[in-house]
Formats: sequence, C-alpha cells, structure tokens
Amino acid sequence: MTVRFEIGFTRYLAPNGKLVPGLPPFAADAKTIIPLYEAMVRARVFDAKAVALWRTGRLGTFASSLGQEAVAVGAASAMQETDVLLPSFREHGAQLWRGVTPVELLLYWGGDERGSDFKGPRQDFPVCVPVASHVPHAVGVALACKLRRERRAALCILGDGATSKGDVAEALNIAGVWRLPVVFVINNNQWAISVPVSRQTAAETLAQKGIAAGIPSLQVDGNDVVAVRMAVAGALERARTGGGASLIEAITYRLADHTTADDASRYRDDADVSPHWLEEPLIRVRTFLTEAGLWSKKDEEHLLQETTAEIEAAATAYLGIPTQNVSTIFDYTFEKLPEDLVTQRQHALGRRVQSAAPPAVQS
Amino acid sequence: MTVRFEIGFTRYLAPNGKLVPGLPPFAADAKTIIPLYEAMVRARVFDAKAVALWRTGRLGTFASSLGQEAVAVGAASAMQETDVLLPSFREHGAQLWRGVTPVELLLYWGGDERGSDFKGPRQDFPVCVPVASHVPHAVGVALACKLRRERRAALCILGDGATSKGDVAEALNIAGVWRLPVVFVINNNQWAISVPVSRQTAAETLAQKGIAAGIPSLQVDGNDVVAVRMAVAGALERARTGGGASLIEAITYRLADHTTADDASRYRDDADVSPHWLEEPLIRVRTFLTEAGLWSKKDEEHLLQETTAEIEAAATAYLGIPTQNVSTIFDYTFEKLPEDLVTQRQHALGRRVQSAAPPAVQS
Amino acid sequence: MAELKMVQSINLALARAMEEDARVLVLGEDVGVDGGVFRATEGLLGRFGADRVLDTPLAEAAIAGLSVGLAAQGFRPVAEIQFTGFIYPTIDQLANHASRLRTRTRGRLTCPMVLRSPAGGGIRAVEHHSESPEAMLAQIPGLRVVIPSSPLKAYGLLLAAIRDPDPVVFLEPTRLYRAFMEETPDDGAALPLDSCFIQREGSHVTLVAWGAMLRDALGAADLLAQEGTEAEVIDVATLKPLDEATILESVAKTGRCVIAHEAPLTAGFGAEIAARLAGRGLTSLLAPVERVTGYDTVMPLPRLEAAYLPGQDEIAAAARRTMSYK
Amino acid sequence: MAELKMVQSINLALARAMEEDARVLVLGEDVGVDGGVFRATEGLLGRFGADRVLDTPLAEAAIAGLSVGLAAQGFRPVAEIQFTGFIYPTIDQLANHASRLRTRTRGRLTCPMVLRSPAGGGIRAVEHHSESPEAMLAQIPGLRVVIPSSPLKAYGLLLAAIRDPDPVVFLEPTRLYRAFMEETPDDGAALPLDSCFIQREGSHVTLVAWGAMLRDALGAADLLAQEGTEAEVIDVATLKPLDEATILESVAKTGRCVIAHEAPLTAGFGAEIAARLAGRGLTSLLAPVERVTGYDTVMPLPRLEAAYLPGQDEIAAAARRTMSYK
Ligand SMILES: Cc1ncc(C[n+]2csc(CCOP(=O)(O)OP(=O)(O)O)c2C)c(N)n1
Ligand SMILES: Cc1ncc(C[n+]2csc(CCOP(=O)(O)OP(=O)(O)O)c2C)c(N)n1
Ligand SMILES: [Mg+2]
Ligand SMILES: [Mg+2]
Repeated sequence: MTVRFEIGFTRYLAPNGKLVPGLPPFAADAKTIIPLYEAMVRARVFDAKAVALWRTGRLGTFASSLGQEAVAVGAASAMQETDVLLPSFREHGAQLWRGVTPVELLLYWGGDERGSDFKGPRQDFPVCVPVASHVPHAVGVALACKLRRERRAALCILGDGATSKGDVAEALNIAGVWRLPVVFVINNNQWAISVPVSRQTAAETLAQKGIAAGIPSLQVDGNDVVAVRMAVAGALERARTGGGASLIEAITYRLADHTTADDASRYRDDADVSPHWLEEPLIRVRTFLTEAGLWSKKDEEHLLQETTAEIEAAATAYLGIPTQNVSTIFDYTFEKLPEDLVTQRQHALGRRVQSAAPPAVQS
Repeated sequence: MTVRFEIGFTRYLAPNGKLVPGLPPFAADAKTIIPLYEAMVRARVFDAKAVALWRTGRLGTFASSLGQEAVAVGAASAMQETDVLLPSFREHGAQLWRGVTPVELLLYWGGDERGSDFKGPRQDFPVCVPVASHVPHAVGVALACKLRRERRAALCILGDGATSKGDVAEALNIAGVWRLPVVFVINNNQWAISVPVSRQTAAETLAQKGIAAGIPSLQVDGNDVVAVRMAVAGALERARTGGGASLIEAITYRLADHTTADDASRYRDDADVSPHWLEEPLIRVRTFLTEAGLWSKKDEEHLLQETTAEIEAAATAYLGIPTQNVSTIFDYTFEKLPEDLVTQRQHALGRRVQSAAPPAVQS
Repeated sequence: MAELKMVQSINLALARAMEEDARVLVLGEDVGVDGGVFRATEGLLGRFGADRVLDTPLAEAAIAGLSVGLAAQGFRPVAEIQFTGFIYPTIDQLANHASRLRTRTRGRLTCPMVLRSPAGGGIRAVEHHSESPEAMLAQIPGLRVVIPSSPLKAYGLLLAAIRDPDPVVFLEPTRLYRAFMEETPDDGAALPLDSCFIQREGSHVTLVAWGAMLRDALGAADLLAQEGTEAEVIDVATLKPLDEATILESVAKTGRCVIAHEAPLTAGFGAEIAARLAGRGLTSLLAPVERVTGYDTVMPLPRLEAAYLPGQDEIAAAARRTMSYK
Repeated sequence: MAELKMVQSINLALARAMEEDARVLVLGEDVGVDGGVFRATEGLLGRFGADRVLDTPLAEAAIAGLSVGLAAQGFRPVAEIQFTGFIYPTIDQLANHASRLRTRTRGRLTCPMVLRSPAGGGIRAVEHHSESPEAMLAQIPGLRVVIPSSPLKAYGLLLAAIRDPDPVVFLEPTRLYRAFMEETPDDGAALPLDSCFIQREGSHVTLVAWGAMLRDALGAADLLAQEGTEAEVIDVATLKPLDEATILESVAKTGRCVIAHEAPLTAGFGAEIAARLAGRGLTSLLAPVERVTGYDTVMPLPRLEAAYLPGQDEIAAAARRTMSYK
C-alpha cells in the first residue's frame, strides 16, 4: 500500500548554449526562438531603465527581474491570447509579452493606477504585491473558464517565498480536486528578500508543493526559456482540454537586489551571486542562435538599439503624463458613488495639496 | 535529477483481531494493550453520555468521536507527561488519557470556560473550534521546547478537512525547515461535515501533505490503536531527540453525525456507513485480547460498569456546578482589568438576566 | 405569497437570483449536498446543478480569493462562510483585493461578489460561533456591509447585494433564522443598499439598531410606548455605505438617540453613528447619545451568554435615561 | 543619552528587552540577517544569536499563530509583520486565539506576545504598503493596540508592550521612522499602556491624534497659536484600552474637539472617541466634534497620496470651524 511520487526535471538549452536532447516541436524551426530572445532582451532593457528612473527619483520602489527573464517570457509565450495571466510583481517580461505597454508598467510603478488599466490584455490581472494572494484568484479565473466550458486557462506566477503562504496550499488543493484549467509557475529565484530557499522550506524541491494537492508537478531549468516554454505550453494545453491543474517550478536566480529599496549585500556575498551570471538566461540563447547561424552581432546591435529606443520613448511618455484628477481617488470605489463619498469627494476637491508628480524616492 | 518520495502504510492489528506482522516492542507483553482498550471504551462511554445529555437539553452542541477512539488514545498514549497536546474538537479520548477530567470536558461542552482550565495537563491546549487554527500553535510550542533544549514535543491532532486550510501548510512548512519537535496526527475520519475526503482533495493520501513541507510522513490504520501508538511514539521520540517533525495520517471513519447539530443522513447513506462498523477500533482489540487469553466477558462487564459509573458520576457532578459569576466575563480579559472594563463590569453586575444553567439545545 | 422564516427567505432570494441570472453561483462549505448547516442553501444543488452550487474544500481564505477571480471573470459568486467566527481569514482578500479591484484597475476589472455569513449570538452555540465583527468589515473602503433584520429584509437585501456590481458582505443573524415568520412574496423586488429603514415612527427618542438587535429595539419601543414615550426605530441594515441622513433627520426630530449592537462597545459600528451625531448632528442632541452594546470582552460561552448580550430592557433603560436627561 | 530616530529607538527597546528578559524573542520575515527592511532589528541577530532572533518563512498567519504557541509556553515573542498591509492574515489568530487564550482557559494559559508592524502612509510606498487598520484591531477584545508618535514614545511604549502579560499590536508609523530625532535615554523606563499623553496644553480646543498624525496636530497647534488659539494636543498612543478620562477632561475644559487620523473616516478609531464625547462628554461640547481623516476610499498610489492624507492645514481648519461655531 505504499504510494510513490516523483518530481522530474527538464532542460533543453544548457548554459553553454548546447541543446541537451534536441529541440522540442514548437522550436523545430529554431527561428521560433528568436522572438523569445528578443522579449527577454526587452524585459532586461525595461528593467534597467526602470531602475535608472528610480535612481533619479522619477519612479517608485521597483522590483527588477534581472536574470529571471526566461521564466516570464517562457511562460507568457506559451499562453494563448484568451488565457489569463496572474503575475506577481516581478513578471514584467510576461506582462510585456502579453501586450501590457512599457508606459503602463512605468505608470504603475510610478504610482498611478492607470498603469493597471491595460489597454491590451483586458482580462489579465494587475501586479500583485501581497505575496501569494493572487494565487486563489487564478483558481477562480480557472473555475470561470471551466464552468463556461471554454478552452482557456489561467497562468499564475509566484515566487519561492510565496510557496510558504497558506494561500498557495489552499489554492493548489482546490485546483487539484476540481481539476481546474490553471498552471502555477514558481519563479524560484532562490531568495525571498534575504531568506534563501534553503531556509524557506525543508522541501527538496518546490515542485513537490503540488504533491500535497495531487496535481502533476515538475521542475524545469528556469534559465532555459525553451524548457520553460515547453513545460508551460504542455501544462496549459492539458489544462484547456480538461486535464486539470499543474505546477511548474522554474529554477533561476535573482541577480539584482530584491527591489530598489533593498541592499542585498547585507545578506549575500558577491561570490554567491557571480557563478549565477554564468547561467543567466540570455547568453545561452544568444550562443545557441549564433551557433545555429540565426543571430549575428549586427542583429544584436540592432535589437539593442531598437529596444532601447522603444523603452526610452516609453519613459519619456510616462514622465509626460500628468497626475490624475483628485476625483479619481473616489470615482472607482464603487460603480456608483454613494452619498457619503460624494460629500468626501467634494471636500477633497476643495483641498490645496502640494503637486505630486512625478513621485520621489521611496524608503 | 528526478526526486522520489513515498508514503508507507502500517497496521498491526487487522479488523478481525489478528496480528499482521507481530506485536511491536512496546506491546511485547500484550497486557500493555489493555489500558489502551480501557481508554477507548472510556471515550466511547463518555461520548454516549454527552450525546444523551445534549438530547435532554443539558449539554451544548457536541462532536462525538465514535469510531475514532484509536486515533485519540493511540496518539495520547504515546506521549510523555511533559509533552503538550493540541487537540481539535474531537479528541476527547486523547484529552481523557492526558488527565482532563470528564467533568471538565462536560463543562466545556456545556458552555463554561472552566472546562478548559484543566487541573491535570496544565500546558495542554484547550479544544480548538476554528478548524486548523491550532496547528501553528503546535509549531510555537515545539519551538519553545527546542529553544529550551528540552526533551519534549508537541502533539497536534487535526481532521482531514483541516488539511485544506492554509494554516496547516504554513505550520508544517515551518516545522519542517526548523526541524521542530512536533508530530501532526491527521484524524482522517473521511468526512468534513458533508464533504468526503475525495471531494476535499485530489491527493492520493493526506500524509503527502507532509511532502510539501519536507517532513517524514506516513499512513497508519487509524482503527488500529497499536499502529497509531507505535507510529506516534516513534515520531515523538524522534522529535524529542532532535530528529524534527513528522506527519501521521490515521485512516479511520466518523461513524456518528458530525455533531449533535448535524444529520448525516442528508449526505450519506446508512449503506455507506455500515461496512465501517466492521472495522471500528474496539472490536478488534477485544477479539485480540480475548484470543490471547487476556480478556474475559467478566472483564468486559466490569469495565463497562466501572466506566459507566465514573461517567454518570461526572455527569451528575457537572450538572450540579453552578454557573460562574457574571464578573468572570471580564476578569480574564487582561491580567489587570483596565478602567474601561471596570466600568463595564460594574454595569454587567447590575443587570438582571435570566438564569442560564444548564444550557438548552442549540441550533 | 407565504409566511417565511428568515432562513427560508434567504433560500428564496438565492434561488431567485440564480434563476434570473446565470452568472450567479453559490459556493461554500457544505452548501451543496447538505444544503448548508442552517439549510439556507437547501435544494439549490438539486435545482441548479453542481456547476452552480459548489461544495468547497475547507478553506475560507481561498473561498474569498477564488470568488474574486470568478467575479473578475464576470460571474457573480455568492460565497458562504459557515460562521462569522471563521470570516477572519477572508479579510485579507476583502481588504487587499475584493474591495479595491475596481479602483486598482480604474474599472477594468470589478468584483461583484457576495460573502454571506451567519453572525451574532443568542443561540447558545459553541465557541467562536457568536461573533459580530461588522465594524471591522465596515472599515474597509469599497466594501458594502449589510445585515438583515427580518425575513422580508433578508430577501430584498440579499437580492440587491447579489445584483450589486461591487462586493458585499452579508451577515445573517443566526438567532433570526428561525425566530419568526414574515409574509415574503417572491416578487424579485430588491431593497435599497443605501438607505436606513424607519421601522417605527416616534418623536421622543430615536432607537438605532440592526440585525437581531432590531427586535430588541422594537421591543424596547413597545415598553416605552406603555410609558407614553414614542420611540422612532431605525434599522441600519446597510451599515456601509452609511445613510447618515435618515439618522440625523430622526434625531433632529427627537433630540435623543440610543444605538444598540451586540458587538463590543469599543470601535463598534455604533461609534460611527454616535460620531456622526457628535458632528453634523450635534445641534439636535438634547441628551447624551447612549450606546447599548456587548462588552469589550470575548463573548462568553453559552452559560453566561445572556449576561453578555444586551436586550430590550437595556435599550429601554437607556432611552429612559435620555428622556429624563436634565 | 543620544538623539535617536524612531527606528533606532525601537531597535534600542528591542535590545533592552532582550537583554533584560531571556524569554523575549524577535521573529519575522527578514528580521535577522537583513536586520529588518526598515533596519528596526539591525544587529540583534549578531548580539543575541539565532535562537533569539528568527528569520521566518514567508507566512504571516503562522507567524502570529506560532507566537501564540510560544507565548503560551512562557516565551515573549515580538513578531514583526513586514508591513501592515500584510497583517490581515494574522487577524484570525489575533481575534480567535491571542486575545482570548487567557479568558478561554480562565487564566491557565496566557499570551504575552507583541506583533509589531510598520503602518500608515506618507512615504510614497508601493501598493498595500500604506495601510492604517488600527480600528479593525482595536475592536478585538483582549488585545491592546499601541501606536507611538516619536522616538521616545516608541522606546517606552515598546518596552511596556513587551513586558505586558497580554497581547499587544504595536503599529509603527513608517513616515516617522526617520522623520526626526529625539533625546532617548536607554533607561529601561516603560511608558504606561493605559494613558493618553497630553502633548501640549491649551484651553481653547482639543486636538486628538496618534502616530504620525500627532505631528500634524502639533503643527496645527502652532498655526492656531499664531492666531491666538491655544490648542491642547492629546496623543492617544494606547488606543485600546482607551483612556477616555484624559480626553473627556480636556474637552470639559476646551469644549471643542478635533480628532485626526489617516485611516478612513467610517468606523475609524476617531469614531470611538467622538462617540465617547457624544455620550459622557456631551455636556462639555460647545461645537460639533470634527474628524479630520482619510477618505472612505482605498489609499491611492503615490502620485495622489498627498491628496488623500490629511495634514496640519486640515486640522487647523477644522479647529477654526469649531472655534467659530455659533
Ligand atoms: C504577504 C506578504 N508578506 C510580505 C511581503 C513583503 N515582501 C515583498 S516581496 C517578499 C519576498 C517574496 O519572495 P518570493 O515569493 O520568492 O518572490 P521574489 O521577491 O523573490 O520574486 C516579501 C517578504 C509581501 N509583499 N506580502
Ligand atoms: C475555519 C473553520 N471553518 C469552518 C468550520 C465549521 N466546521 C466545523 S467542523 C468542520 C469540518 C471539519 O472537518 P475535519 O477537519 O475533517 O474534522 P472532523 O469534523 O471530521 O473531525 C467544519 C467545516 C470551523 N469550525 N472552522
Ligand atoms: Mg524569490
Ligand atoms: Mg474529518
């Protein structure tokens, strides 16, 4: 009566850019990998610009995704347009892939709610700051898809630290027992602020959190955009076709500080970090593409130039957007503003407050 | 890089009273099983009396443990006096073993806080009604034991339904990563009110909830008091000696209604229940002891008589205990009553309210 | 048209809402096969099927959280938390998500969900089954908090709550579930979510209450009437957003006010009403505002419950104090 | 004796409490190696070791719950919730356990724990990092709620909270952490947990505030002084249990009262204070009680934060209204 479980691990592209088994079907034509590379570069350029804006006091506290671009891009690129993304706060790469604009992202991190009113993926959830609290939302979204008998699924990205929250266990369990169309992707960047994953849990893998919920769970190399994309695509397709939920742990590394408010040197040495630069997700794809004859120095320069121009333009646009009217503090509280709030809005409109855009450096 | 797990299952005493492998060390002398049998009978007699008191309006809503006595007695009997018990609300058998008196239990279920002021096991936790919310307490108790370098452990009993609560996952995870001296025993009585365990989770076992936390986990026959005792004793000893936390799923069955306020016929048929009467925990021990020449009809009669007399006396004593003074509503709110509450207590003492003991039937 | 108990009128409203709008779902612990531990959802599973009536695993935080997801997708989940003593784990979702999804996304995503929960004391229930945390919930911006006081109110307010495009917490006083019957036509008529109800008119003193305490207020009004004091009784069934105007107008007429609730005194919702009177209502006040409430202690176990819960005698006594003031 | 910022005085009080009582533990997310995201626990790990300063996994409900277990076993856990926006998952443990363990067991088990949490707005932080839920917590019977308004207060009140035999929630206004310095001797002197502080004496109007808003109240008093209005300023640092007497006495003298807090108006703790004035304090009132508060909306993201938070100008304006009343 012994019951057995196992957690597998997959990788396609090794850190040196070599293929481990062979390319998966979606990349039979290796060219399909180019857009993934471009999207990872875009995320990285965006991150760098956001940090720069923060440094000069023109953006709020910001969480860079440096080094984890393959998780975001691999997962989002596996989605269909009608699927729903529920990101945490470090998935800019996924949001950008989905059609959230750099301006919207900057607006959000710059302290303006309009940044979450995505003009593109209207059903995607906004950034979620309270760790893990979006995970049950994914279960609700998936239930909605299932009840409507739609071929859609929810994709929820969470961190390694998030796996310690009860919300995750509750959500996984329900997704499991109701066989819901949802895929949970853990961005295991090995740190939750100052807490390394070894002090977050005694579990040998984070994927095994899914065993508790009876859902298929596996690990992938989270620095391998091909592996992430393959695993998520498979899980999403199973989800859309009635096969239920799954959990994918993508193992990567947080190369930057936790956020711009953090100083990682307080709790980890450069020596801990530097080996991980050898495994980061961009180099291996560039090496692979280059060796496959699909990518040149010129392509690289061109891409960087274009992307930088796009992000710079977005930053300029962001900085030019005036602060919302004070009335908006009230206008979206309820569909129809109750009497009590009408009075309060009146009061607020009458106040003289210091002008407040763009926001200053935060603690 | 595949990681493997397994959940084992143990049983010593089959439903027909036969030994499966042989007796474990603690029961090398089979006589040691007699007190376990007596304690299970005591729990059952207590349960019956409590339900009878409720029927006549002299006890509040009550949760019978009918059929699950082996979990409670097996687990509690594996404890040392200095260990700490954290029960849910269906572990009367464990509490009685620990030295909580039947009068105290009746007082509690009769609506009097003094029932949780145990004169015996002073450090044991009281009954916990909010499902699973006592599980993190066990982690705190275990941490206290560990920090003081004591050879003590916490024993926490929870239900199958409880395993769906985030509290449990959070607590298990911390107990795992901190290697705390705590044993979690799941009373898997296969129902959470009307929800069968198959609709509670897709997990093949409840023991595998422990895999998510990286702690040793196993299943036992929860109708086999010897198996429960053995498994819990081993886990507790490991806990006390620095080996960390474990999880034990004891598979049993809730033979009675969820509580006296419940009518199980609304959601399960007698036909579902009756097979489980063949597996209930008392008969097999009686059969075993009888066949071993250690138990006679006379012993049985004597036990029933004595136990009934004890519980009847406890019921009489309980019914004779006058309601606490109104002042006690206030007196234990803080160590020292703040001014605000002094005023309120004054007011309460001045009120004329209907006399209120013993309590009437509840909804 | 039939005389119904409150638990029946709630059941009727749920059925009606599900009938008229396919987006309405009922979910929670034991709401399906069992029909709810109080039978409020009885028969719904048979009538609407397992796609619309969902027995959930035992996980309150996730019940609230997945309701947010459902609502954002256009469903109208009506989730039950089996007792209000177990509502605390939902507060994170209510405060951090349900109540702010609309404003966070500038209206792109919304959260038309209802969280129903049996609340309050008076049925001698087991520990943690007699809580009245309405004020905690009423502090959350963007959340409506509704507490019915009768079968008819429960029917109309629950319909309104379900139809409302924003999140609503709907607290059902357990001791009213079967306390009395009321003619409750199944006419689909919702009651307003932004108005107090004047339950009884009077010009000498205003009694303000909600939920189960409303009956005590009405009882007190009867007692007072025998003494020639005409009490106006107001049911603040929709605590949040608060209809301040009705209360201020009444007190402008009577000059005296007694507010009653079961929840503890301090930071109870009665404080908000008294504060409005101390503010815009001050000039009306001819006597101190009296609050008749639970004490700032844990609700005792059943043997002493009656000594904790305020009742009509305390309300009447407080009203008399306001009447004889100065 | 040194001039300290509030974050430093909190650190000092923690160290002092750990020094004098081996039962005191510090735990929470990032409190150890990192020294806390605001550095409030900096240096404690090095000084007291990993048995007394524990970096926990990311699990607020369990942090509160295991603190209950520790406290019942005789430890004095001081747990940090990294921001008050993440305190909601602890409310279940606070309301159902920490605050009632003593009364449930008739004093057999007790719960001397402290839950510290950075609270409030004004630092242009990311979403969910600017919450002021003190009134929700103050409604829980058996729980103390304390909010310091200066380095010195933080030191003395935190020591008192840690030494107190019952559970205390200790909310630390983030915008005060580094806002100003104050002479803070490390003399181990606790401040009382049951008294308001009269911060400034005056006879014309009473300004009541706590936490970060106290500075605004004092600022308003300065403004008013220039106009010849002497404001008395009261710091309600220990919200619960409330020291009503000090407030009533002050208003008995001034006849006018303005209450200020960052939290939303409705069911905010200001309501409780106004309600006391509308009750026992009514005869003193010469003007309506003014509440200067956050709005009943979600705290906006940083760009509009300044339009949400009330400040000294609003307090002064409200005070002027009370002065010119009638
Ligand atoms: C519920 C909650 N607790 C605490 C925080 C503060 N905090 C922000 S991010 C973070 C660590 C998250 O770690 P992880 O889940 O691994 O995500 P990562 O930041 O590494 O992407 C913490 C503790 C929060 N945002 N939410
Ligand atoms: C947090 C919480 N939610 C709901 C309830 C209502 N309730 C009481 S017992 C119970 C089922 C518990 O099932 P299980 O954990 O299997 O324990 P059992 O009753 O079978 O012993 C429920 C839903 C509760 N007490 N606490
Ligand atoms: Mg991480
Ligand atoms: Mg069960």
